[in-house]
Amino acid sequence: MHDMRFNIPGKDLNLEPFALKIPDFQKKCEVMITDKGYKSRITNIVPLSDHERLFLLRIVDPHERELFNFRPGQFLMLEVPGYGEAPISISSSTSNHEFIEVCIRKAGHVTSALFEAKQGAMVSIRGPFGTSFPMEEMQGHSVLMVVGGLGIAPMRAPLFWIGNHRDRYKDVRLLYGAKEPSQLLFDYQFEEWQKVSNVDLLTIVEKPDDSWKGNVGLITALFDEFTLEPEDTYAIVCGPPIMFKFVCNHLDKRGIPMNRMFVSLERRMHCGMGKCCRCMVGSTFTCLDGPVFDYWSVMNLKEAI
Amino acid sequence: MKVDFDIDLHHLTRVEGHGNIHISVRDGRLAEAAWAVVETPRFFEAIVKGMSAERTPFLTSRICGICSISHTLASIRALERAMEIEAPESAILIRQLAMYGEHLQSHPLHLFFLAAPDFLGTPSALPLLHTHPEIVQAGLQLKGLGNEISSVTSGRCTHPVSLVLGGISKAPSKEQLADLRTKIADSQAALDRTTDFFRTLTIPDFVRETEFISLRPAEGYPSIGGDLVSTDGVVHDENDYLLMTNEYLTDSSTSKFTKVSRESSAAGALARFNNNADRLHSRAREVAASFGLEPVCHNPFMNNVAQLVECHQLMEDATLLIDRLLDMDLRDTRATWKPRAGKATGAVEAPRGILYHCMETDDDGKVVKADCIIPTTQNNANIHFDLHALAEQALREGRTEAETEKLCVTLVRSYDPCISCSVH
Amino acid sequence: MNHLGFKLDKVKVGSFDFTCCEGCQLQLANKESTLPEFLGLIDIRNFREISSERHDDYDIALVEGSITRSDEIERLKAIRAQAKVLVAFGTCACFGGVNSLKNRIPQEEAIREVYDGKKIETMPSMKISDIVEVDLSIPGCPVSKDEVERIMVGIVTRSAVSLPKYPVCVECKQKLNTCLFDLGEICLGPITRAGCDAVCPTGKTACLGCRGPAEDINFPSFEELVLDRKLSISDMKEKLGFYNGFGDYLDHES
Amino acid sequence: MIYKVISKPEFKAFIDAIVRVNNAYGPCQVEIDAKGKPIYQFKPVKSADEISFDYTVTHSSAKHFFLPFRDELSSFTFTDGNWEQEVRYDAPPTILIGLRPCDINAINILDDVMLHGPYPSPYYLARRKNTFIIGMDHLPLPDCFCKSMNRHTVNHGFNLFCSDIGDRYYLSINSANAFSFLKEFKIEEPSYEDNCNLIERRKSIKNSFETNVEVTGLPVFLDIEFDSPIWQKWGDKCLSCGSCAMVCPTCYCYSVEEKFDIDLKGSSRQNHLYSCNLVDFAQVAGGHNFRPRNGDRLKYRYYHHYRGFAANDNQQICVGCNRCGRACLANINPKDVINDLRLERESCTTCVSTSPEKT
Ligand SMILES: Cc1cc2nc3c(=O)[nH]c(=O)nc-3n(C[C@H](O)[C@H](O)[C@H](O)COP(=O)(O)OP(=O)(O)OC[C@H]3O[C@@H](n4cnc5c(N)ncnc54)[C@H](O)[C@@H]3O)c2cc1C
Ligand code: SF4
Ligand code: SF4
Ligand code: SF4
Repeated sequence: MHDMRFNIPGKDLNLEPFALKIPDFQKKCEVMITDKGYKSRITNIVPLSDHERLFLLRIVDPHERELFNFRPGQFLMLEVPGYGEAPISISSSTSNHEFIEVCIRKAGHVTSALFEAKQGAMVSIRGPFGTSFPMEEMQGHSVLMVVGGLGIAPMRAPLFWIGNHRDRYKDVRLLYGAKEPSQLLFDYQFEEWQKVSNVDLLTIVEKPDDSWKGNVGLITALFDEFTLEPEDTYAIVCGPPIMFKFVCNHLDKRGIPMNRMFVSLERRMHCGMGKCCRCMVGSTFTCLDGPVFDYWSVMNLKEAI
Repeated sequence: MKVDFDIDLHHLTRVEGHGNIHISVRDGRLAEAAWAVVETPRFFEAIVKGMSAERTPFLTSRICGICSISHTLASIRALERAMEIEAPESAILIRQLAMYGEHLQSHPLHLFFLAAPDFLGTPSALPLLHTHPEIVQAGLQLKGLGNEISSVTSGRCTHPVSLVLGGISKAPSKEQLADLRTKIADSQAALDRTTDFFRTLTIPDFVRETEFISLRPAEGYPSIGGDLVSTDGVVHDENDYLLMTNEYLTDSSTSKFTKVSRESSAAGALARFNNNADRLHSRAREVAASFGLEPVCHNPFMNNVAQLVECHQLMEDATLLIDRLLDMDLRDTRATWKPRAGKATGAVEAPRGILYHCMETDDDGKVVKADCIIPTTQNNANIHFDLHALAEQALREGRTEAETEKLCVTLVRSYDPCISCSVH
Repeated sequence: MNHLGFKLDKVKVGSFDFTCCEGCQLQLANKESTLPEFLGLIDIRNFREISSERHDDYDIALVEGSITRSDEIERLKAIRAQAKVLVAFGTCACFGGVNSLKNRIPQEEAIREVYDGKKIETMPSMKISDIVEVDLSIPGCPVSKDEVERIMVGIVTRSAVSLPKYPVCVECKQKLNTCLFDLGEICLGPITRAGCDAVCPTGKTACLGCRGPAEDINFPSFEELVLDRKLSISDMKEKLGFYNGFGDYLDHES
Repeated sequence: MIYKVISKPEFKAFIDAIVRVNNAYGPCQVEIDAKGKPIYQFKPVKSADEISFDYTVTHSSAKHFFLPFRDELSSFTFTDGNWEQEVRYDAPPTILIGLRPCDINAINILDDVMLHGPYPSPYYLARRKNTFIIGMDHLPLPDCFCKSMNRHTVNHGFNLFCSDIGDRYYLSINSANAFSFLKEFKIEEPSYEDNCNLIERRKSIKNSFETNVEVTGLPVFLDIEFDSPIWQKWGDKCLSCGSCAMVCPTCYCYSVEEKFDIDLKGSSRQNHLYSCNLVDFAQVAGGHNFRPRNGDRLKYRYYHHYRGFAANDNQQICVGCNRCGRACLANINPKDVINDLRLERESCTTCVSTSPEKT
């Protein structure tokens, strides 16, 4: 810190500098406040499809690793030094303190650099940021999860959570749609979800290939496959904006109250801390007030969909 | 020994623009030696017609990327004289400083990047980064200094932004000027190191008597304006530039040729030195003497040395100028003016020699006629005849084709030709 | 840089000039403070202005200047055939530059004016993209070395290479300049692509639009502004026409 | 707060003494515009003579002393197979002289945004803590509307505030440091007359406002008018040049860029001030732009300023200095836009009120 001295010529003054010490933030707030991230190693890279990969990140410092706690639905800012940051949903179980999983689609510069990175590469993460799915509030009720494409990334955390506390929820149903069968990610986990977590999984694709035996069409077609008790059901919807518009509309008609439907929004983000204003929707920030919003708020947010 | 060979160099490298050398030797005798400029013409004199006087210097600046300040100031000088605009003294001094900046950028660029590899036998200056790091460093420091002077005085080092009709649109701050002064002082060591280094190089022995033309102002070393003089005793007023150029077209070049009293004449650092050695500061004089350079020197290879001598001169001049500027009020550096009809010439000493812009305006201040004569144009004929003489000398001395070729390209580069500029 | 587990190679660069002042190429040798590092990024394979060594195995071609003679078309096509990335380097290459002013007058007249009617081959000036496909444009008269450095680093590291989409005013305001419109002058800053750090308005001269139009500009509003302030339309046109970057807007008049 | 009075020459001596040895900025005349009016900016000063104490308003706000147009957030140094990150947020002590009440209020608003909430910004805090602010009141210009925004007076956020009461300044001293420096000069207890003069001065300032913008109920009103055609009407004028946001004392939206060092041995993450009016503000990977039209973007700036964002308690962040209106080349200013919106609603005609006179 620089010192500031006020020297008044002709007068012999020795005043204390007014520059104050910067208070220790780390003590005041539990969350990280500076630009400094947790250094993490990419310990494993799992190819999921041509454009999507799962990265396993391990925070290098054991203490920091312990400190990193998040809730399902939250995201982090993933920094690839030299290339920049991108907001990425955390795709692993909240109880997994060893690794953080992120599922990434190659979209631009940061994500492309990540795709070139090798196992062992060092990246940095800031976070967790944002709101989460109300896992406690949903207890004692049925949960309907509707996922389109890469929307599965933020959905894995709640899935893991439910798997760990399966007895607290009634019926749990996952509707999962994609363009092509190859874009249904994590198919290796389908069995686990169905058998171990007792999740009723329904999949559908728009463009089937020869080996596809399942449902064909848009995800809304799956709604005829089951009955639902609107008063007793919570819905979580993740996917492209156009999808959740249709889905939520449909669920609204089926009688699920708007404040029991949750969606995860995506916007351009630069800081993750509600400062840069890049992610504002209406008068809220996707990073602070979101990314998880209930549908009532989304309806009331200007330009949300 | 009867030899036959042809040297055909298309698009000579390490010069600005496109020029070709053609030498043909038959039966051990020189059959032909020619210098041809094949640059694509840009027709500046035609496109400037109808342009507002205010904008014209910005356009003519684009004649050359290396000496854009000279072009800008030549146009400004011509137009100010034509329209009787009087720029404030502070502005005139800042322009002068800008000129020094340009020379101090252009000379090191030529000496280190374009010429030095010839003397050291490398294809470019890039290997010197490893073999002569301290010299490259000195070169970069000097060139950087030149660029910085240009940026501070004119807003940017290439294509100046604040040199305008009537003065300077934004004067540098005193802090910037004081900072420049320190930087100049700090660069003296680099220049001395460079000078010592150049003393170790062998300058080819070649002499062809010619007429050297340059400006000669009322006082000081030539830069902006003055009488047009030659080593053959010619003296003309600035406006009579045509008598000093006598442009003519040749078949082989898109650039014109010029002459004064003889078949060719030369402009540039050596010409300025030959005509104005008496105006040099003692330090520059000593440096010249240490290279055995004295007026009138007829060895074109010595142009490199003359550039070095000028660097010494300009660093000193720049410091003196900054001292004057620091004592002046720099708030009002731009005079208001009204358009009017007129015609005048603006002559400046660009790094490569005298540059003329002649401008005629109408009542609305639009340019109706323009003529620009570029230093390299004034050197074309001299290069051409020098090549001839040099090739003959080389044959006499029994040099090989490769040696001859090397001498010829080194000769052309010694002129530091600015070819795209000569075809404007 | 191997914290990500991969190495970056130097890129092989060729620099070529056509009809122009060579000021943009010269910028490659400017900014002396970082020149050694800059040269560390690239492997110069072909650059007549500074090196006698010429190889034709470059990947990136920096092409400076506009096209005004038929032999230049062939040379340019050959460069395109070799280069993986062809960069239009500077305003002349991107838009035609000041050379395009000649297109307003009949070619014979221009030749008569300058060469007394001697036979000289020339044709209306064209920008590079009129002839070959351009992968990347770096506008500027001259180009800004900072931007060139940034883009070269971007190419070498395969990270972001893009130009600002917003206009010069943003940078100008950040320099705390007085707006030239307030001083009674027309400035093309509001419609010209930023990236030059507003050098011209900072030197208190109008932006002449050397970097061409910014993304999605509001030209009608700009014209309105000039009319509103009772500034000269002919002055506006002279400025818009200076570098040929605004040809599309000059043509359909309001 | 301690109140004192000081004679103008003595005040000048005080200012002179502190600016001589410190990194100080004050209003300076930088230009005379085409209409013959002076233009002021906050510039570095080394003596009191350089400061225009009687200035009207600076063209740009003092925001960039706290939120620089470009700022390094952190830097990385690459090592073999690894990297180190360094975050620095130290700020040199700085003195700002002559800030108007609205300018200080704007900084107080930035304090709310940057220092409250879950993620206080250390970069901002460092600068804020190390800046010594000397405020000065002034008579409003014809187009000032800070009174409408209730930002024409200020009672915190400065170290020292001076009210002009004729031949002396009435000082509100708000920091121990300010007080100890002032003690070395001739300051006096305010007399009864001084107090009266201060009240008179405040009254005269309050009564001098010529421009009024009706902002009561505006937040709700803006929500209702979200789809109003008025936005595109003004958007059609907007040049999307960002000038408004650059000069505004409270526009703080930014962009983050990361770039490699030229030797590729490190990189640096920087933020730079952006504007929601710039064309790619809401553009995401793949090219989709959430706000493709000028009108959508312009609307967002007004939303941020007059409706407020949840993140800062939905408070209106405009302080009514009209810098944006003055800087706008397309003649867009808050008063006209808001009145237009209200008129559209209240009379259902699209007539535009006359613009306030620019200064
Ligand atoms: C809350 C949230 C969660 C996300 N989760 C995932 C995920 O789990 N997996 C995944 O693959 N993608 C996810 N995304 C999208 C991902 O952030 C973008 O694809 C990514 O930023 C593209 O960055 P880039 O540098 O590769 O692209 P570029 O186009 O090069 O990015 C340039 C800049 O724009 C910003 N940007 C561009 N697009 C977006 C966008 N859609 N959202 C936010 N910022 C953007 C980036 O931060 C970057 O700074 C998420 C986005 C948000 C907002
Ligand atoms: S001077 Fe030009 S670039 Fe600067 S703000 Fe004004 S119009 Fe924009
Ligand atoms: S201000 Fe305009 S003319 Fe000047 S460099 Fe920038 S874009 Fe080019
Ligand atoms: S929006 Fe305009 S009037 Fe309001 S604070 Fe910003 S610049 Fe001032």
